[in-house]
Amino acid sequence: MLCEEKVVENKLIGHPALHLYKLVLNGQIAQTAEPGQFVHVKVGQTHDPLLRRPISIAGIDRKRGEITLYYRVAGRGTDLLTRLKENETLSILGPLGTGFTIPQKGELLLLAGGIGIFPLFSLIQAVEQTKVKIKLLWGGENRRFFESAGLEELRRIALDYEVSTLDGSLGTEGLITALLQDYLARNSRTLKFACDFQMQDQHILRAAACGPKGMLKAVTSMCLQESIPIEVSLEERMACGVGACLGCVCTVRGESGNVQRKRVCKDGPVFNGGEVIWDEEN
Amino acid sequence: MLCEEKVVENKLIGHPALHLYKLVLNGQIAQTAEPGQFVHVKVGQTHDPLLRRPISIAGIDRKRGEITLYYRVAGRGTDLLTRLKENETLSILGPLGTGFTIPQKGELLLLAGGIGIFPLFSLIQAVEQTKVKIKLLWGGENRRFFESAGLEELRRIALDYEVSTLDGSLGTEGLITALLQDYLARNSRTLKFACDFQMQDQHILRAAACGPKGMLKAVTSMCLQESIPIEVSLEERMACGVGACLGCVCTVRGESGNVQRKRVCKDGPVFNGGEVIWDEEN
Amino acid sequence: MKKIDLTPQLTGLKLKNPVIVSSGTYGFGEEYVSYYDSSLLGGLTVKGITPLPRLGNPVPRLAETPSGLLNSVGLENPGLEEFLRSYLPKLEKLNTAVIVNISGFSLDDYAQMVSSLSGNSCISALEVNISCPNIKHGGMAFGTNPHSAEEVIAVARKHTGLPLIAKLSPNVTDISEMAKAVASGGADIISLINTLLGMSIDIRTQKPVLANTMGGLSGPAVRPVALRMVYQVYQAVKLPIIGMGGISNWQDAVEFMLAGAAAVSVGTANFVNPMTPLEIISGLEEYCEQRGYSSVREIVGLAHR
Amino acid sequence: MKKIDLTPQLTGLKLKNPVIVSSGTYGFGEEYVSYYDSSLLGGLTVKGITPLPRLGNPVPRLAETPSGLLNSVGLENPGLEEFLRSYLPKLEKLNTAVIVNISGFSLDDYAQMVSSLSGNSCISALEVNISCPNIKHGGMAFGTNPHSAEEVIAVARKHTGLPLIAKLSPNVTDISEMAKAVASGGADIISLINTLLGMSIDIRTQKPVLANTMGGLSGPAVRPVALRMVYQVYQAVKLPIIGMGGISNWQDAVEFMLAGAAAVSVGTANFVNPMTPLEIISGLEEYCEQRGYSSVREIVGLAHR
Ligand SMILES: Cc1cc2nc3c(=O)[nH]c(=O)nc-3n(C[C@H](O)[C@H](O)[C@H](O)COP(=O)(O)OP(=O)(O)OC[C@H]3O[C@@H](n4cnc5c(N)ncnc54)[C@H](O)[C@@H]3O)c2cc1C
Ligand SMILES: Cc1cc2nc3c(=O)[nH]c(=O)nc-3n(C[C@H](O)[C@H](O)[C@H](O)COP(=O)(O)OP(=O)(O)OC[C@H]3O[C@@H](n4cnc5c(N)ncnc54)[C@H](O)[C@@H]3O)c2cc1C
Ligand SMILES: Cc1cc2nc3c(=O)[nH]c(=O)nc-3n(C[C@H](O)[C@H](O)[C@H](O)COP(=O)(O)O)c2cc1C
Ligand SMILES: Cc1cc2nc3c(=O)[nH]c(=O)nc-3n(C[C@H](O)[C@H](O)[C@H](O)COP(=O)(O)O)c2cc1C
Ligand code: FES
Ligand code: FES
Repeated sequence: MLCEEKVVENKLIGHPALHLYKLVLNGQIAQTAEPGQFVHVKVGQTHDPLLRRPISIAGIDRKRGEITLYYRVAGRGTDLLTRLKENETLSILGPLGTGFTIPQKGELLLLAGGIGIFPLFSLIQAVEQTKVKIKLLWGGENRRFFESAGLEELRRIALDYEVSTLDGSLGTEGLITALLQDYLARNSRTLKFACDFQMQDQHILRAAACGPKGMLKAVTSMCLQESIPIEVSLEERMACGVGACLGCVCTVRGESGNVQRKRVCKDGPVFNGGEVIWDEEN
Repeated sequence: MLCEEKVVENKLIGHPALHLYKLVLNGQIAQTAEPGQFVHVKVGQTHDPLLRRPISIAGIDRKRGEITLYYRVAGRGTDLLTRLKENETLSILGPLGTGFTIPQKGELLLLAGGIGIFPLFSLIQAVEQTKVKIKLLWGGENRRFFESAGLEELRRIALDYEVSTLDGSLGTEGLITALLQDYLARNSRTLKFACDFQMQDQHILRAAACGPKGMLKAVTSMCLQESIPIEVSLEERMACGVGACLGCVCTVRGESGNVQRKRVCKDGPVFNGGEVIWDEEN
Repeated sequence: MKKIDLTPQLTGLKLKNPVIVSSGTYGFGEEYVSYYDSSLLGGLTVKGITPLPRLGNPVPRLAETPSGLLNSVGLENPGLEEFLRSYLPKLEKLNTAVIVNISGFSLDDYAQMVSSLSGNSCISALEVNISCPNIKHGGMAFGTNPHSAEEVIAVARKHTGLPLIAKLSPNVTDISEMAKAVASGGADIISLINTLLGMSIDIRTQKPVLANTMGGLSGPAVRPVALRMVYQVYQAVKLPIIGMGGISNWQDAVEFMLAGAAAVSVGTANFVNPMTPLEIISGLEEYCEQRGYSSVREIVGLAHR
Repeated sequence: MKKIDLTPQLTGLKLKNPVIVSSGTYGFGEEYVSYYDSSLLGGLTVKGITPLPRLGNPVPRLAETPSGLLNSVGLENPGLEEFLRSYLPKLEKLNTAVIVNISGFSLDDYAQMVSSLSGNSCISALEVNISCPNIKHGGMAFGTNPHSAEEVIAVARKHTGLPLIAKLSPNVTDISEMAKAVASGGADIISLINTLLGMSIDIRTQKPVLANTMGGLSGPAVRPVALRMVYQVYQAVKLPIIGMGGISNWQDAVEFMLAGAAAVSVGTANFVNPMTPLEIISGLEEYCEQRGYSSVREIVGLAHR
């Protein structure tokens, strides 16, 4: 869908040095948006910057017709976005892509690296409506980052989470992989059990991850080793956002073992972690 | 000078369909600006549109440190300008160019075609401080145009003016050349007299004109025929605005009769009407 | 509103209107169907096909530049056979003229592809891409030398009765010479431009942004170059021209037609505003109407007067 | 702050820092003196000089395009004699390296100009423009054929001991070949790119916007093409390169140096922000400092690793 959405809110959140913004839009997108999908945003009025910018849908409020996006100012495009004022309109293409599977039973392990938390917000929102138990492991730089990027909100909804920071200023010191290792170790007996009786799918543990490529690669292999199915949300530079240009591909192993390309924008951004070939050189 | 001026006001004036705006800026420019000079305005934040846009200085208030610009939305650049809000800053190069001679004695005949009136506003402002008598002849499309482009203001300061409209909806029906012809006919005896006694320069009549090229050419030849010295303000597409690129030249006949180029941005925009070669083909 | 005749004059290629979408920017026609009815397009050019399937280049394949886009997709495509089996039947249903863009690495490649494709009634024309900058062999090499360009087109000509479009590379000293070469090779139509070879470097990593180092520049940035080449080719040869390169709105399309393009093609602009082709169609119609033309053909080449 | 050695490595041409302003975008050095002290520049290239005075092309000479500028100034200049008499003495006072850009219409023209200019101690280098797209004869014609390019440079070489810069046109199929040609002609330094040939049409008048029909495209739009050519020339020849084409800030300058430019030159960006050259100098300094380089020379060509 190509539409003009109205800006309800566009404001800096958290510490100014982190340049994180919350953007709430009112319009059509909310009606069909699903967790893990994204929108493709026209950030300027002229030919420079030329391309739209992909931003994940972090909140969906069908009743109000609102979606929430969180973005970090990364360059010229996102910088232009910050100038957008309430009641102005924004040209949006979306909702785009294939999002997360919403489990209806069992447990969902969420793995977020830095601002990789943003698309997971909408997943949390959706899963909260089900009986699925959520556990979030979230790695970030330091306490300031977490306080800026929405930790309060997770506390408010009493989500079960653990965080790690590089400098130990909050939670465990280290990377998210350390949190995950711990978690897997603590739960290995239960996991083993669930695994052996997979038919009792209320015990099934699934994982969903979003963050930098290196982290996704690591957590995927850790999860798969424990036979935990994992979905990963990938990022890639995009032009069309709809699957037409083949600019944003990732490499996957097809069912017959053959190497294939898939389009992050259309076939993803969420992929089955097991199919992704992380270190493609070709 | 390259400076960031603060926007005091930026608003549509007159009938919306004419897309005329008044822009008041506070900063350094006002201190040195002279009537007939212009500023070179950065209309966007990115590489598109690339170039600055030249806009005449229509009002100078040294006390307040304010200059006033009037602009018509002509394309993408001026359209972007309309979005500028109060208290935002605008990158300005200026004051640029060589402006009008400010007569200290005699009479000044002003000839304006359409929005060619804008640079003349600052000239009027300056000449009002002197003993010089001003007569304005102003041609435009119709009554609506005049009511939008500042006629009220001229009435308020009780300026001696005549207007012509293409459709006769205000003043004389026809072109400014008709007004000028009339004026010259009515004044030919006085003019003849002043001419014969040019040394008594309190009687000297000078003209200053701004408007479309065709009009400037016509009024220049009419004035010169009556030996009225005339200054014309030219327009040309500009890149640098400071004389460095040679993009904006006009063709003039030098004192020794040789054909030369002059730069509208630096040597002009105001030229001695007599030196301009209007139909250059080379 | 007077009815304007929108059909362009393109030797043998019949289109409803002169607005085509460009190869590589429109997939195989499926991606934009939810945005508008593709049958409104003058024609649709599919992603470049090669004899065998290709994975294309590694990512990053895209880099944004001022008013431009660098891409190094590298002709990722399912290959001729799979195209015929899986994609062509779907394309047929779109009810618009289908132009198949082909690339090869040898003369035999072109001969083979042209022959296999020619049997299909749902293909309206073949566009021979001798100008892809993103592959090591073949591709642009054919398109920067007039002799090999002529040869490729001549081989293709021998194997098809379909309208044959030669797509030229802008990365040449003399575009007129290239146009003359493909004209004598037997092309019916010339399309131009493909992308300009460019690159971008990440100053943080100190490496080229594109995994493939260089890529093809498209978008509004290249429009002045594309327009100039259309203008030159119009003077050099009698063949009809499909103009492209940075066309983003109807005004741009009019510029290209005034320069001599019989039809225009929209590429990168689809990414920014998918409705661009339709907006161009109605803009062209209105431009003609307001100026009293009864057919878009009347404005072709007017800038040469 | 550690002191970074900013002097570039340019055979025979000694500059304080690697930031030059480009020919045709800086007049004869007078226009920007009120904005900053020109002695801060690495060097200043004057508007192209021809043997005789030229009025240049009629107006309009300028057309804005997306992120680009078309110009068809057509080498308006006072001619060699007047340049030596009236302009050079003033340039000398600016206390920066003066590079004189020259254009001719025959080999003799170049020989004559090079000889007359070589006697002047205040000229730091000669830049031979074999790439101007805005004049009918000579100009770009020399710069699109490797043989005549080599010849022009060889003739110039014979008549001067000054550092000789060959300025290349981007309007060629193979920039490496041109670079090799001017290298064997005896150039000390290669500068590139001059402007890309382009055009623009006014859809209201249905005529080209520029009175001269075509013009040269410069500005950010051409940067990816310019950068690619610098990268290619760096691989093709050993000569130092002055990189230009769309450089608008220090990040762009770093890109060009990583691609292989020993120095950079700022053209169109001066029009948008006259302070650009100075901002680039301090940006380069900071980039080097933050990354632990002690000289800007260390970053030249790093993207080739
Ligand atoms: C599916 C998807 C979802 C995303 N969701 C979010 C989100 O919710 N919040 C958020 O802050 N960011 C998100 N991003 C990243 C965001 O798109 C980039 O930060 C943004 O495009 C940078 O644009 P810029 O103009 O500010 O930076 P520039 O560096 O000026 O961008 C230059 C070019 O690089 C591209 N680019 C740069 N970084 C990235 C990147 N990481 N991914 C893709 N393209 C990039 C831009 O699109 C542009 O074409 C997402 C990216 C993808 C692919
Ligand atoms: C010395 C001078 C003083 C001027 N003073 C005023 C003024 O006080 N008020 C006002 O409304 N306009 C004035 N103009 C005209 C004004 O500069 C143009 O209308 C404006 O540049 C158009 O830009 P745009 O982006 O809106 O239009 P576009 O058509 O998008 O502009 C495209 C390009 O053409 C150039 N261009 C288009 N029209 C003109 C023109 N008439 N003159 C010069 N360049 C043009 C633009 O600068 C730009 O490079 C003046 C022009 C000059 C040269
Ligand atoms: C992502 C992308 C992929 C492309 N793939 C092809 C291709 O497969 N075959 C081809 O002939 N041209 C290809 N092109 C070139 C376009 O068809 C077109 O010639 C060029 O982009 C200029 O037009 P534009 O500026 O409107 O995009 C591709 C362009 C882009 C941007
Ligand atoms: C208005 C203008 C005039 C120019 N005149 C000359 C010239 O006289 N001689 C020359 O070698 N290059 C000339 N150039 C080319 C520039 O020196 C430079 O090579 C080109 O503009 C690319 O750099 P840029 O994108 O930074 O402007 C001119 C460029 C412009 C924009
Ligand atoms: S961005 Fe075009 S295919 Fe994904
Ligand atoms: S605009 Fe550059 S010389 Fe006048």
